[in-house]
Amino acid sequence: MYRHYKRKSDRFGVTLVEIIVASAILAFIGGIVGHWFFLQREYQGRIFAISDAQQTIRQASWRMMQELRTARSVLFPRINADKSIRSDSKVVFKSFAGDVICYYYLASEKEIRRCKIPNGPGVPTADSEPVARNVDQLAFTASDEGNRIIDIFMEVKGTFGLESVYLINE
Amino acid sequence: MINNRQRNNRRGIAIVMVIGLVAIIVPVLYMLSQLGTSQTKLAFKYHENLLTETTALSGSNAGISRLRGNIRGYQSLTNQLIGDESYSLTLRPTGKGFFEQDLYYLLANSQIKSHHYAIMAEAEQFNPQPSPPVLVIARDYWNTVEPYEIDQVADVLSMQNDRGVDLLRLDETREYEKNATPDQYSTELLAKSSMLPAEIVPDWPEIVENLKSEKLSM
Amino acid sequence: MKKSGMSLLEIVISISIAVVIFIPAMNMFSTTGQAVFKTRNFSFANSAARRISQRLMAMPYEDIVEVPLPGIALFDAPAESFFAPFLNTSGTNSGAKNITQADMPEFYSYLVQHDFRYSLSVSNVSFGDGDEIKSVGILITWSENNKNMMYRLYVYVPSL
Amino acid sequence: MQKTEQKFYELADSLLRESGLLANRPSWINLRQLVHEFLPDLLDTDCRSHTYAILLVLLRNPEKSPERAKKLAAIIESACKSSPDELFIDMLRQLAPDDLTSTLLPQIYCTDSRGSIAVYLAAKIGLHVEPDAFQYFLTARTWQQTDLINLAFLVRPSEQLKVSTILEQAAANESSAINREIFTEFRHILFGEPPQQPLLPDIAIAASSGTVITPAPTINEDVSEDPPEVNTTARKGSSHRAQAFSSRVAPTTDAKGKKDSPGFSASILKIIETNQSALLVLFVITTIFLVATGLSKWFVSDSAESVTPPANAGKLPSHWTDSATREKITERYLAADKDYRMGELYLTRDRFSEALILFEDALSIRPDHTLALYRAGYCRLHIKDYAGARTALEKALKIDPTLRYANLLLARAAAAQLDNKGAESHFNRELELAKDPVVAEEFANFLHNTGKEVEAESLINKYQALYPDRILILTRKPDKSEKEEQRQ
Repeated sequence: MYRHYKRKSDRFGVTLVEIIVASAILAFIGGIVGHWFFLQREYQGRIFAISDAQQTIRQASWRMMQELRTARSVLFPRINADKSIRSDSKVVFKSFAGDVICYYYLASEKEIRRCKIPNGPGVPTADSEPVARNVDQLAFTASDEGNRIIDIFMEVKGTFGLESVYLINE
Repeated sequence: MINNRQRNNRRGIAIVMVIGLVAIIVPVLYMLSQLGTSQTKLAFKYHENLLTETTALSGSNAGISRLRGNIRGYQSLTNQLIGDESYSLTLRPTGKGFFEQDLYYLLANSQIKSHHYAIMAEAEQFNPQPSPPVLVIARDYWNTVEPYEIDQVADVLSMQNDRGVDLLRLDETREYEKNATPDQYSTELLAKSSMLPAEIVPDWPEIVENLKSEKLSM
Repeated sequence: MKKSGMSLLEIVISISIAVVIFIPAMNMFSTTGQAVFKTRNFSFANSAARRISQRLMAMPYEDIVEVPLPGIALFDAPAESFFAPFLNTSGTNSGAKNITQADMPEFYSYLVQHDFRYSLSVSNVSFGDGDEIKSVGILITWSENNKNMMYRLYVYVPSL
Repeated sequence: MQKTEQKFYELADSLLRESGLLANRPSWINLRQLVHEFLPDLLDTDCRSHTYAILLVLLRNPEKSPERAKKLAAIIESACKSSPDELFIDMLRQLAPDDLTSTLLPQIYCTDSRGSIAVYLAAKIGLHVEPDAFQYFLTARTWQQTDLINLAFLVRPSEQLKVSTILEQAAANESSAINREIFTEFRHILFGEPPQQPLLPDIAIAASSGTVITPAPTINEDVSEDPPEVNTTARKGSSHRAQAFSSRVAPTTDAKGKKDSPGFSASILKIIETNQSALLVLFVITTIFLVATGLSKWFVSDSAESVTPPANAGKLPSHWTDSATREKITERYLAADKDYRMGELYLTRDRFSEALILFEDALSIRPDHTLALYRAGYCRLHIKDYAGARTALEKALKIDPTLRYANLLLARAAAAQLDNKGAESHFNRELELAKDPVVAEEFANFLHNTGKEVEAESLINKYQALYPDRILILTRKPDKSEKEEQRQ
């Protein structure tokens, strides 16, 4: 006879109070975690920025270094008349194949771009894609009389990149 | 005494905490840790890239030093060391020059994990004096990050072909320089000024001047 | 009758679990932060060493001499060292900039903060008649979380 | 009409104060007459309390009539929504067990407060149910501890063991963990030390905050018996209070309405009280979070603002950590390294004897310099000091068993000493470290020259398949003179 009264649906019910308690706790934890996240985002943002900056510096440096490495002569910048070093936001050199290559900093776009000027007939062509983006500062420095050393100094969001390339070809 | 409702509440809280931990914190921390690891990996890869290059360059210098010491003939040296890194060196004779000097392909290669760097150059070793050092002229260095085996004839041929494309273009530019008078040469280059990016234009005359002063004449 | 609520043991266990989970988790985060900052220093040391290695190729052979530890600081470096003068956008020597507080404050503070220095360990072998070869160990040292770090790069430089 | 009603309540009160079975009490006849003559359907909707309502039903409807059962059920269901008073409980005791099983027991299945109060009432009036009924009760809804204790009163003391056995079996066949748990808990309650009297459910306390209901001092175990002799003064007091309560509460019969206003803060307090420990844990976790936030801020901060150099700036530390290999670097380490590199410089010119001196120098500073050991072995091999070479190389391999080419040099040394077996094992070990085609080719040539053509052939084929781009060939052993010519 008792079987008659059995109501299965009641067995796993959740009461309003339980829901309120659960959501209060969830909100509490959520609030704490949210607060924590908010604080961490600042650092996370910095970390991401540094991380991106490093990647930008590495890629741009490697790209420029590889072409400069086998280049034959740096045309610009060259040391000053009084033999002091000279820096500029662009570098122009004669490549392995004898053409004139230029890497230059486009301050308005914060980009490094590359341009190839044929040593002979033909028109200069600029690469469609920049070598690097979000570059805050770029300086190429000539420091030797033989025009075979070029220093690269780059700043991306507070991260600094330093490179030098020695031209192995005459 | 723990009644059922309390037990359910506690179970609920426990579940909420576990879900909170697993669903929010763990993935975020995992992501962050990945960021750290990936950054370190990238930095290491770049470091290895640069290290292979420096090591290959040192290997090439060691090769020149060998030629100056008049250690001649077909050489294939693996596991030469600089610091903790190793390089391979191959001197491949290619014949005799005008002045009876020996001609070589000087090949140096370094490999760290998956990073390769090979430097190839032409080297001329002049006839040995009674004793070393011998005059050595190395030129037309060419580099590649392709995983060539510098002690394999086939790979060296491939490297030569790759380099040949650039050398052909070099011949063209050299021809052009040689055949033009200095004034012609500078005028033609200055004419390109209007087609250059604005950033280069102000310094273009200086650059052309430098080009002109280094123009090949013969 | 049992007492309502959790027992002390349960509380202790739950707190320990919380601590066990959160402390390493927090460490994980700070490790990540540290890893990125460490990586930045590592990359910088790497490029500083490369800068020196490349300049060694162009400088007079006899000028390549030992620089003993603790080495020369990259900031406020003496003239004619690898890092001074650093930039010069003017046409004369007077416009040269060094890595000093006045000339390059941000870069300077980064280098000072970690006390970046360089040393050179030079091994020289002479085979006679000016035929020499040097193996140069470029040592970049810096301080990171009170730890002394070192980056080493070796390069062969032959005499010409 | 009002007068008649008043008369009814007065007569009813005196009836309730009398003792004996309801129908045998002196006022019963008068009251019944009054109801039948003057109150045919009055008070059906606005009876002062559930006690009077039940009395009314009993007076009007004959025993075992379906109408009586239906009306009783409605009254009891309504009564279970509020806190029961003693008078009402006494009234229930007057009902036949049949009436109760069909009216009160079904309420036990209700998930809300009705279920709890129904159990309490059933326990209070000493109702007993069959042993096999409990498993259905227990699985029908979630049970509070208080309800379970009250439910235990519904088990006849003589049938406790039987109920326990039934529940044990039911638990064994039960798939739900919650149900199994509840069965076990109920069995524990049955055999534990039960309280002397049924416990008023929690819900009733919350709902009727402030009202005290005096429980009966003793419990009558048998329903069919006459109501027990009770202290009349106590009864009076309780009935008065109950009356006061019911008159105050009666107009708002809606249970929810009652709960809302005064009960809300109380229920919050209750939640906090009951979850005290969980909240404590939360508090601790929060603290850890906040502390950790501070810590991580400190860890991560790389304040670019500070221009102060580290305390140890410019001083010579005892050691450095290699940023790439994590090795500990001391000045001693660097001194050994310098000698070792000088040795390498001599090797660029194949000057093995001079190089060896430098490698030995390095080893005198740092005897565990693996590469110096390897190089010392290499030099000794070239100056034909095979025994010395083997010692150095074996030492290097002992420090770093994965060192490449050391086994190859050992193989060469063994081959030079005509120890073909030793050479083979070293070649094999080298190939285990890395499947180097150059080593394989050398090994194959060694096998070929020592007369093991078949092995040489199979080795070369194996490596040729591994490295299809390379050309691996078996050559005749080169003459001494040829080798010398290469060196020149």
